Amino acid sequence: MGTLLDIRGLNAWYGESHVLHGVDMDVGEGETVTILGRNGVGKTTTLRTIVGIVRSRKGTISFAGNNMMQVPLHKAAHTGIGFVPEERGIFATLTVSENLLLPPVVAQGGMSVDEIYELFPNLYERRNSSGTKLSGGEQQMLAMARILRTGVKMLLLDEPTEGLAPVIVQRIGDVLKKLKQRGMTILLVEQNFRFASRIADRFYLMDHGQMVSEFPVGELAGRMDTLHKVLGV
Amino acid sequence: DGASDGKVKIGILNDQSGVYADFGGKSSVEAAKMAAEDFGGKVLGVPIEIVDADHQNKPDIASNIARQWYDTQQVDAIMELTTSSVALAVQAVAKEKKKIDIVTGAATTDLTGKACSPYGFHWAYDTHALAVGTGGALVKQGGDTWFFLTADYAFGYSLEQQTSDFVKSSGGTVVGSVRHPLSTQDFSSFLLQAQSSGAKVIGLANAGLDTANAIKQAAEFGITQGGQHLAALLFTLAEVHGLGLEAAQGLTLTEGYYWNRDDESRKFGKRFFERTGKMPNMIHAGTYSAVTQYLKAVQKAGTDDTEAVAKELHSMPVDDVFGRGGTVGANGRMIHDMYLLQVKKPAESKEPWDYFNVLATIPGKEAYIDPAKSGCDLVK
Amino acid sequence: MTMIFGIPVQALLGQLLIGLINGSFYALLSLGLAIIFGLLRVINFAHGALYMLGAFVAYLLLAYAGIGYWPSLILAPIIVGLLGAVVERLFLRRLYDLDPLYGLLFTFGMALTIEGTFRYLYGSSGQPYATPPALAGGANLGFMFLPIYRGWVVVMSLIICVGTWLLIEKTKLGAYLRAATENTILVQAFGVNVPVLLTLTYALGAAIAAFAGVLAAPIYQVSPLMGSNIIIVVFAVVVVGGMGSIMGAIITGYLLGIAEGLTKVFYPEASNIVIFVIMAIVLLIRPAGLFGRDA
Amino acid sequence: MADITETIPTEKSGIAASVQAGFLIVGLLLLVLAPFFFYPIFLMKLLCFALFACAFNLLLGYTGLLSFGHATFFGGAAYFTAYTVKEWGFPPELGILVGVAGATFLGVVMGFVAIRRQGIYFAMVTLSLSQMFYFFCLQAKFTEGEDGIQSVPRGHLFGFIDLNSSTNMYYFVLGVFIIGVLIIWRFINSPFGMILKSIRENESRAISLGYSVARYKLGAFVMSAALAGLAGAVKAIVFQFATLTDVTWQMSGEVILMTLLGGIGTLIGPLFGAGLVVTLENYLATSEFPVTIITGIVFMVCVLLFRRGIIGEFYASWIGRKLGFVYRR
Amino acid sequence: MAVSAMPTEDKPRVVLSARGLRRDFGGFTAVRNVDLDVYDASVHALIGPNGAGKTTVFNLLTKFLQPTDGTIKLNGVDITKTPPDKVARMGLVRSFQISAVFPHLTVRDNVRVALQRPNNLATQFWRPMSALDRLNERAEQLLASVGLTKEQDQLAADLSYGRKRVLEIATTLALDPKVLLLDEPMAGMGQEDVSVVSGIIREVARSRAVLMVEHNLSVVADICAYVTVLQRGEILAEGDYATVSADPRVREAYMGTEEG
Ligand SMILES: Nc1ncnc2c1ncn2[C@@H]1O[C@H](COP(=O)(O)OP(=O)(O)OP(=O)(O)O)[C@@H](O)[C@H]1O
Ligand SMILES: Nc1ncnc2c1ncn2[C@@H]1O[C@H](COP(=O)(O)OP(=O)(O)OP(=O)(O)O)[C@@H](O)[C@H]1O
Ligand SMILES: [Mg+2]
Ligand SMILES: [Mg+2]
Repeated sequence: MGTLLDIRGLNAWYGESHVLHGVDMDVGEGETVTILGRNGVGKTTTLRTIVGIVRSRKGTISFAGNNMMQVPLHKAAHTGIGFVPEERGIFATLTVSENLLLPPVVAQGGMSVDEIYELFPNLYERRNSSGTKLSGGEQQMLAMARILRTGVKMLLLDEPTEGLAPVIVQRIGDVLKKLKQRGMTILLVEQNFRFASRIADRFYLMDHGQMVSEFPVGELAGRMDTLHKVLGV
Repeated sequence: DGASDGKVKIGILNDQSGVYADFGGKSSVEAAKMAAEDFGGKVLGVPIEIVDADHQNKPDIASNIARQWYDTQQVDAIMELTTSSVALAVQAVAKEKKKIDIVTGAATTDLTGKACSPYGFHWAYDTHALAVGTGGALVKQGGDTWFFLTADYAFGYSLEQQTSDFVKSSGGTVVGSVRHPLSTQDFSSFLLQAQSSGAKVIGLANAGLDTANAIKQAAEFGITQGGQHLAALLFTLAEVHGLGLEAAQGLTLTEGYYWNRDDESRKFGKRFFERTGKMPNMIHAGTYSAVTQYLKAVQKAGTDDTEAVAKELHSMPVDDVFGRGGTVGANGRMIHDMYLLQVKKPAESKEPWDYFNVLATIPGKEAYIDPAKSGCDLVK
Repeated sequence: MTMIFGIPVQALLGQLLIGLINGSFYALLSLGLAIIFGLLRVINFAHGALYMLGAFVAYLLLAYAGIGYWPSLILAPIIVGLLGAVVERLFLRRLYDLDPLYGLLFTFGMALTIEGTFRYLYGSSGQPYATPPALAGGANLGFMFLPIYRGWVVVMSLIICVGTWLLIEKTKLGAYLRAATENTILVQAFGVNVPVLLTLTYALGAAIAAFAGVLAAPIYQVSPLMGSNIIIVVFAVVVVGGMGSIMGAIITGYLLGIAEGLTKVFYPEASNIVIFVIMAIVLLIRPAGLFGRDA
Repeated sequence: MADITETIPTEKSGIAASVQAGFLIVGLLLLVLAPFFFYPIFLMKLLCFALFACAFNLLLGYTGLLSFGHATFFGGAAYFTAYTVKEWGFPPELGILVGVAGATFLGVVMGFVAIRRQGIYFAMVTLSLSQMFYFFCLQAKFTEGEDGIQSVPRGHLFGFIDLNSSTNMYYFVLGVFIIGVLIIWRFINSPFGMILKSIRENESRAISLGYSVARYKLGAFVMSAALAGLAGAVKAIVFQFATLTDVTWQMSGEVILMTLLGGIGTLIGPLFGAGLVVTLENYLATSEFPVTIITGIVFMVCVLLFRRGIIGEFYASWIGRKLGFVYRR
Repeated sequence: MAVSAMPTEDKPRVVLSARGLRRDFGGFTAVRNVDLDVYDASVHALIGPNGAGKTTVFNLLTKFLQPTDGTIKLNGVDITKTPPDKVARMGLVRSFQISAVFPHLTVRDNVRVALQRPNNLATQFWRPMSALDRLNERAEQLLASVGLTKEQDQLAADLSYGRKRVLEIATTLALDPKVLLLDEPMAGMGQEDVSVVSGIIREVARSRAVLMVEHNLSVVADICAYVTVLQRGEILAEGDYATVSADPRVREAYMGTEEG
């Protein structure tokens, strides 16, 4: 299993404010990795910096042999990264199916529309209604679904369970497990670590713009103390 | 006692970049320079200097410049003064400062009426002369029923008012009128109303782009082919040139000057053309005339002192390419002949800028208000 | 003859038709404004100047290169569109992160500059531009004499309006445009080259304005002032319609053209302010505009 | 999205405050002495426009509302003043009062309609409404159309100060200007100003705290209109006429340019902006350069490169910061 | 206020009530047939899946949106047609789902702005800023009560997310509201802040009615006396937490089969 994403010494800024202070991390091919951390430690920023939305950044990011520091935002997807933002970003003026078909296909091997509807039957039912008429959970599924069609190698998911009803959280967990079986690489940002523990292979713990520790899922139980301290749960 | 400060300085203050720039503009400055050169560049042994400024159609800028010119730049007279708000404002300043101003660019009769000044003169034309020319003379040519397309502001009203007075007094009738807003793009609604009125003459009591658009669209709606006749109340050679003969043919208008009228005017026209690339209209020629007459007055008075020069200007007859046989009334009005002109068909035009047939000459006495009745309090 | 409010029905029909022709220009211009605003969040004050530019390009092509109306109908929008693209790339692009008011102010300056330049070079009394011979003359419709060219204007504007609407509502490119309107960054993160899209949008808006300009050239004097006279009215049209929808902009354009046309019959003195009055009334009753969504 | 008002200095340290006080004193001194060095009518014009721009800035800089129709108040007041002074023989101070009252009334009417929309819509609505007013002035009888109301007597202030003397006139205008600026300063540094600021920061939160946002905006709008009217009224007395020029949309554009050049949201910026524009206009009048082109280019350059304006750039510059002027962002 | 006894088992007073509330967006009905009673001196939770219409109900109650149908009464007064700022002045004050502070004002000024109106210091454009100094004492009290004393001179923008929400509550309390509507006050908050804020809410509700939207069920269980569950714009279940959470329909639609 080779390394797909490799990040060294990543720093990032919003204007004057320095948010990431030297992030080091890597994600292997087909692996599911979760970043845990409290509010405002820089989890979202890490994902946004990888994709290239945050552009005042220093350090190295290499993804599937590309130096992502050089890649403009609109080319990032073409290297095989799919980003699902925290706020989901469903387009209100587009219908569900237009939303689904919006992102350009960047590589072979993405799911077909039929496969997607099979995976998310609710979306099929609502394909002609406008994007924002979906419930929060459906929106989250749509946000993921539309990336699956494009054939990306890796998903960056930002808090896919935030604000969702427990029943929907379960469903999303199931979908992610299925994707994992198909060999998708997933980088997940979560606060809900009970949810994360069901699907992740490995964890990073983030604090103050840095990764403070890293451990495989097996060590989770033994680390509950540290986690409690850092996460405050 | 000669020129007060070692030179005679004339300021040309007009619109050089705005809506009236074609009317006079930089070419008026050129006309003034021609006049100075024709005078030999010197008067009373001191050099003649022409300065100019673009008032941007803003009376406050004009008034500011006029004051500075009179007070600190030794300007002896200000001329041209396109657009009435500017002309009135500057004439007020000139009156206060006891300095000469000669208006060629503005149309309002107030300049020699209730706003007259002992040192203020109105040279090329005014609304009254235009109304008499187009209104009165055209009726005599058979255009005896009228419909007006009037710009909806004071200028339009007074043109319409004065013109219909002359139409009626010459035995014609006014069958209707419609008021259109200033800067209207589309005249077709109004033209349809004019068309259905059946009037023989459609009088355009508006100016500039409005008149041009109305004429152009009248051609489009086949109004002239339908036998109706267009008469523009304020329109000059420069604008006919902009419109093109195709659209403008058959239009009647009144000007105080036409370059292709006789040999003398042709000579001046050609010289002017060589310097500016266009033939002069009445504002350009009028400015030439005003500068020339002013210099003659200075010469005759032997000084550039305002009172003395104004006295000469009032009493000297005018005799140059523009104001042949002209006189100046006590109210400052220069009274000279006007011409009723008709735009030629494209086929009739023999050379560039050969645009008009002269239909009639309106004697100055008829064209202009009798100074005694002008309402100017300088006339007893 | 049947009368309505003292006006013969025949005359009324004629005036309605004329209103529709004016509305065609309003619709074309407000459509362009709405597209540019939708994606760039820029109120394009220079829209009137671009319209004027379209007419002038047609005039210049004829005067200096002998290129007539028909090629100009294609060439002028392309030239002005390219110019728009350059302006977007060099200048407007720098203003996207700022308050939209800066875009308004920048394009205001642009309008002054373009208009001033043409006034400087060509004066303000306008240039002649003849109706193409194929469209000269007119048809007697019984109730009025309709110049064929005016009929052509209505047809062309309808085609462009509907075509643009279809482009935006029914194509993939349109979907990108609409999505980018909502969330530019995300669309870009999906791999769409949004900067190019923005350039194209401005160019498209400019091209439509120029097209309207060429259409206008044989009717109105080709004058540097023709743009600034119309742009304020078009702004009012846009406020009445609300910039929510492309269709809204189009329909409002035609409707207000007709409203203005009718005012010219019943109360001509008010015809220049009728649109502003309608605007004020609409604002009082429906602040978001007829077709607008609340922000 | 960065707010148009982002460049407002929020705090000043001790040095900055005293530097500002220093500037103020020097500036005042200069203004008092100016007529001995410059042409008075030019200075008066400058002060009128500076007050106009300050009034405009009160709205744009402190509530974030860009009005594209402020010429209505400036030019409208000029008409009212000119008319009452000329036709009804009002003394200048009373005429000016009438002008201000008229502008206030126009402000209430236009504001009532316009504040229903925000941002660029607001700009477009004010533009349209002022265009309506322009047509009104064009067609109304009392404005005398394109001639304008001319030869307005300056008269005697309070019955004994002869305003025909340009020295008297100048100090009167200066006095009005200073009072106007003081009113603006008080207004923005008052409890009312605080609410305006919070509305600009977060409008729906202000509503949820029970503030009728529309009324506060209207208040600011009317205040700005009244002061713009004051400037216009005084200008009518200075130049002794009122014409259409002052109610055109180009005039509304000009005041925006002055404010932008001087520095949006700075108290004294507009004075510099007005000075620059008025000087430029005068200079261009006698030069070969066409005015509109230059104005347009200045606009574009300003928006692209000096958004903060002269004073704003100074505050934000190295020296400004050293002196303790602080910026958001 | 001299109300001594806590509401006893028999009916406490209804301060805010809605009947037959409905709201359409175009063809889509976001809220329908909602009857709601909010009682004095208690915390009432509004829960439900995403998109159930909770925020919309809030917007309707506070008049940020106009109901398509239905009536709303505040203390017996019909406010169905009242504009939002007036509703706020009548004592019904809300917070927003996305934090709502005045970012470039200091923490103290944030609270002072809220205090200005009740103290008649909002419209005086002729008085100096120092007129507001007499609000400082009350502002500091309020900030102390939520633990923001240390931060009072910072710009609100510089506060952490949780602190911003706390500030928002302090600002809201400055109006001394009778009914408080809180939209997801704990969303995205760390655990410490969650406990602080629940403490504050509990305290506040001693003398006021609180209606809150919250996904954090342990908080709901902890401090809310009544719970209303919305689903697809309609009321699915009502009652105290135990009753509601035992309802199989609620478990299916909202909580899932997993434990808490
Ligand atoms: N657009 C922005 N401009 C300025 N600062 C920002 C911006 N977005 C985030 N920040 C700040 O950067 C820091 C990191 O934010 P980030 O969104 O990465 O946190 P997070 O770990 O994802 O938190 P959460 O769990 O709340 O999503 C925070 O302090 C936040 O306030
Ligand atoms: N302005 C609007 N226009 C159209 N639909 C809307 C509007 N506001 C809300 N909706 C729709 O109404 C429904 C209810 O939305 P609401 O925000 O009230 O849900 P919620 O229960 O607060 O959800 P969440 O827990 O995600 O905040 C959603 O389907 C939403 O899409
Ligand atoms: Mg995050
Ligand atoms: Mg909600």
